[in-house]
Amino acid sequence: MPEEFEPIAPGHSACAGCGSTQIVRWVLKEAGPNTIVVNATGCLEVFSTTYPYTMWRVPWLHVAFENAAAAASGVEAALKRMGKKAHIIAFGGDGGTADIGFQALSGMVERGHDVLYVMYDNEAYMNTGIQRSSSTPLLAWTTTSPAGKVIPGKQQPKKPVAWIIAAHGAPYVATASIAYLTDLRKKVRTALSIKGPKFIQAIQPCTTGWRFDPSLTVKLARLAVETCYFPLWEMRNGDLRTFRLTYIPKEKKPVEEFLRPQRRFRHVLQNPDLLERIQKWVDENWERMLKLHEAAVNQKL
Amino acid sequence: MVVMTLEGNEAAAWGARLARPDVIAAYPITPSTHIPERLSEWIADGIMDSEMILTESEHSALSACVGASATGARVFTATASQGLALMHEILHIASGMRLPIVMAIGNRALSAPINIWCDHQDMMSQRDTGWMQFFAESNQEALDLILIAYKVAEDRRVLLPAMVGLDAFTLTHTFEQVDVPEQEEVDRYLPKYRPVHAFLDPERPITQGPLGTPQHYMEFKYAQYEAMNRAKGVIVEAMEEFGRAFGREYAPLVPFSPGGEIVLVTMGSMSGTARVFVRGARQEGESVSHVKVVAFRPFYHSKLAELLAGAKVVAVVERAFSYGSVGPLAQDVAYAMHRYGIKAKLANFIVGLGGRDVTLRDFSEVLETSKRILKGEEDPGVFWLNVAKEEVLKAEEVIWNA
Amino acid sequence: MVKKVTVGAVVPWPGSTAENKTGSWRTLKPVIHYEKCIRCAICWMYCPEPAILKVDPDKYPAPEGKPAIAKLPAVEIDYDYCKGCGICAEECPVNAIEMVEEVK
Amino acid sequence: MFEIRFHGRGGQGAVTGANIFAIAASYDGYKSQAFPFFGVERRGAPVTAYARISEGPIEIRSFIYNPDAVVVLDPSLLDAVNVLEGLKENGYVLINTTKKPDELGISGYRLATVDASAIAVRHGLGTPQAPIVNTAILGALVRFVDMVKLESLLRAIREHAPAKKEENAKAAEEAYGEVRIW
Repeated sequence: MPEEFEPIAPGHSACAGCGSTQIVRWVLKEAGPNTIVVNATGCLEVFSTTYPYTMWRVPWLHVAFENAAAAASGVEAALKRMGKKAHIIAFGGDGGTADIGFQALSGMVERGHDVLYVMYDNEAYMNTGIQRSSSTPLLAWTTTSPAGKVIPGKQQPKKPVAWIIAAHGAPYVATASIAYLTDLRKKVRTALSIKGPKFIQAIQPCTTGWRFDPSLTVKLARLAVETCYFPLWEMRNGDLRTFRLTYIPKEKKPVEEFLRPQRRFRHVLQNPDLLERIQKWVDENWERMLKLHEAAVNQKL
Repeated sequence: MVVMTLEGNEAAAWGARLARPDVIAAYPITPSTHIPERLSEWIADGIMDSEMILTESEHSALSACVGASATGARVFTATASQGLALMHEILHIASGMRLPIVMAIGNRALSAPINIWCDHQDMMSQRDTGWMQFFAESNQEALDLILIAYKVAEDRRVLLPAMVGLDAFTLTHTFEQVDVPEQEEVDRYLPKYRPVHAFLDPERPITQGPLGTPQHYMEFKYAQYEAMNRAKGVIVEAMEEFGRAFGREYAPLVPFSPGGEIVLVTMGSMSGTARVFVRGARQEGESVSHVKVVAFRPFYHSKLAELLAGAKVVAVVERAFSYGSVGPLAQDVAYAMHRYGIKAKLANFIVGLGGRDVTLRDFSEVLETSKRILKGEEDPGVFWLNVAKEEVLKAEEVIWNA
Repeated sequence: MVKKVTVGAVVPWPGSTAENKTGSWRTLKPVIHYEKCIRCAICWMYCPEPAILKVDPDKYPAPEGKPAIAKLPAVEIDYDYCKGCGICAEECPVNAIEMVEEVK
Repeated sequence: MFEIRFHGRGGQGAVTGANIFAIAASYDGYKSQAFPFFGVERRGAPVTAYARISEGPIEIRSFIYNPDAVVVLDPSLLDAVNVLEGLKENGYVLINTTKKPDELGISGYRLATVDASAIAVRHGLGTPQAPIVNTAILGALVRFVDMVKLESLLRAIREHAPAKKEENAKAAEEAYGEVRIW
């Protein structure tokens, strides 16, 4: 058997069925061993590096919650100075990326550092016990957006963080799902072939926070795409003419199929009006992207 | 050695330039903005060969410094006041990871109200972040202490970050003569940084910044505590070597006109004014001495006690204070006196906050008050000088009576 | 008690979580029915630990009458680490993995 | 120790003037210090800058309350600011003006005047409305207060003036010749 590069070791303390290691493992397999990882505070950082143990087989740095992009900027500058070349990949959850770490990320992208930033998007602050983030979807239950009698879950839609990064003019921005492994690997490959700041937002079903059976992680990552809740796309240089949906389901499934296994949406599934609100959000978002895709493909932009 | 007339910020920038940092990450803030400006100019003109990261905040500036230092580079940054406060979280992380980052601070007051002028509250607020802290009295010291700080920070017996404070405007924007050493001399004093514990190298993959559980956390903190204690010896060595290399003498504590019954203790730029005062007062027959504190962290308690031997009143004059307590410098002086049996009375004078000028008249008042304390006519305590106390009380009373 | 302490809490032991046998977390245990396994390695791809190994093609019997499959690496579950999440069983396209009650 | 206070308006170069003076002094072997009054004034507002020169090290760091000399870069400041405040008895007063001592109403001090504005404008430094007079006034100053040599001042100007180095040096030289010491 030829030795295959395994960037991470087992024995870490992620929840059984956690999707974050799947993202990390396949991003790093694609990048290869000549890679340095910078990790924001979050589940991934905590379960993978409980001293004196580390899951990582590549050089790895964690500084704080909100500054992975800034720390990665420093790593990049230092490597440049020291005449060394390696891929620099930052991992952050939605909190460390879209919320508290957003300023540092925006700065890193604006300055043009040669870093691939991968956001593992589990749609809430899972490390601290499922609090809402700006990436938490409309009406989802979290401990700080409870499904109350008056207010049924989070009242705001999911923040379109990848779009915002694309609007910076970042050389490459994409979304990904572990259920579409070939697509994910190709996007990582593309990203790493481009110099400058790259951003990939990967949906990461969280068994604990989304409250589903741990065996369903990949299935939910697939349903997120097939219901068009989390479309897969890519774009270069913030140029809408380069926008492409990288997967268009032959048949768009109702969002209910994605929501049903998740107890964070239990109150939604019991209330047709709420379900309709989510479906409407999904439909509008998807329509917009589909139109953009078609216009871009047909060079009508 | 070339004598130049430089403002304090330029002197600090020269210190950084001569240290040849691989990476500089900075965010501008008054009064230290001229430091990254000057460094940017030198880099833009090809005079200096460093990577400059102009971040979107001080928090990110220090974070980038941590990233670069963890990669194995020598790094530099500069900030002040609110910027340093914004870095607070990362200050702990830099020292916890034992990264020898050096930073210049234009010592400036903290908001509110917003104030761009000098005091030491910014660095005092970061006292316990695990950074070595030095205070410059002059622009020359600002340059020299940056080189000394690197020497100590990168010493394998220490491996701790260091900040060098230079007083806002009083130094940062004041021009005076500075001996700028030759690059070759500095290269001999401060060889290239070779990381031994912290690097990011795919050939030797290590993990930096893990989770430390109760099983291990305390050991890491003890290690930092001991490293800071060890730094006391290393600082003296580095200062002595600096003296041999450049002909300028440095010490963590600098006594002046010793043997007086009343000893003034100060830090930073007011130390020169204090010496001028002491010299004059001595001529008028007053029994007064002065000690300048250059190294505040680590603090040289036993050495200070030696310098205070025979004193009857120790007057700590400082540009910082502690709400509901005595000033931070006075706290350490008090511990030194208690620990090493100095029986003198301790008085704490708060002066010069938010850029209020520290004058010879202030020191006269310090002396007069100290003499009353010596004679038992006044209780020692915390004295705020040159402040309109009645006006403050009047304003408060308006609220109480509303 | 002897403690491992490094300067700056650096962990110079890459992959050292392998010392932790997380197999003890398991309540359900995946069992591969090799007679059904088509060696597509999807289970290996999706195992989040990763606790599924690729092993020598000859180590396990391949489904009868499929010589091409028999040349592919076989998969094997590393029960030292498998937490029993069941993703492998869920994703197996031929239902060759069964989750059974863990007996300890 | 000799202490000087400069009065100008934001944009006239009082602060740069004090700095150049300190540099010039250093060429003559003096120790020197120059610093602005650390305000938040913007263009046009009255500004103050200070310089100290001394044969020995300068240790004092407080502002200058009792200067040996005051230098007024803008004659309109005479109505706005008490430029003589704290000036030592028999101290030096140098004013950029065409007025005579009796018109200025200043007595009890050593007085000198120079039309630095006209000199600056002749050398293309600023505009008639907003002349940049700092180097011209320094030329007058080194003649009036005989401590720093003209050559040292010209060298400092040529090395450190932010722009128009030669014009600034010429202006200083001309003012050196034109200053009227009353």
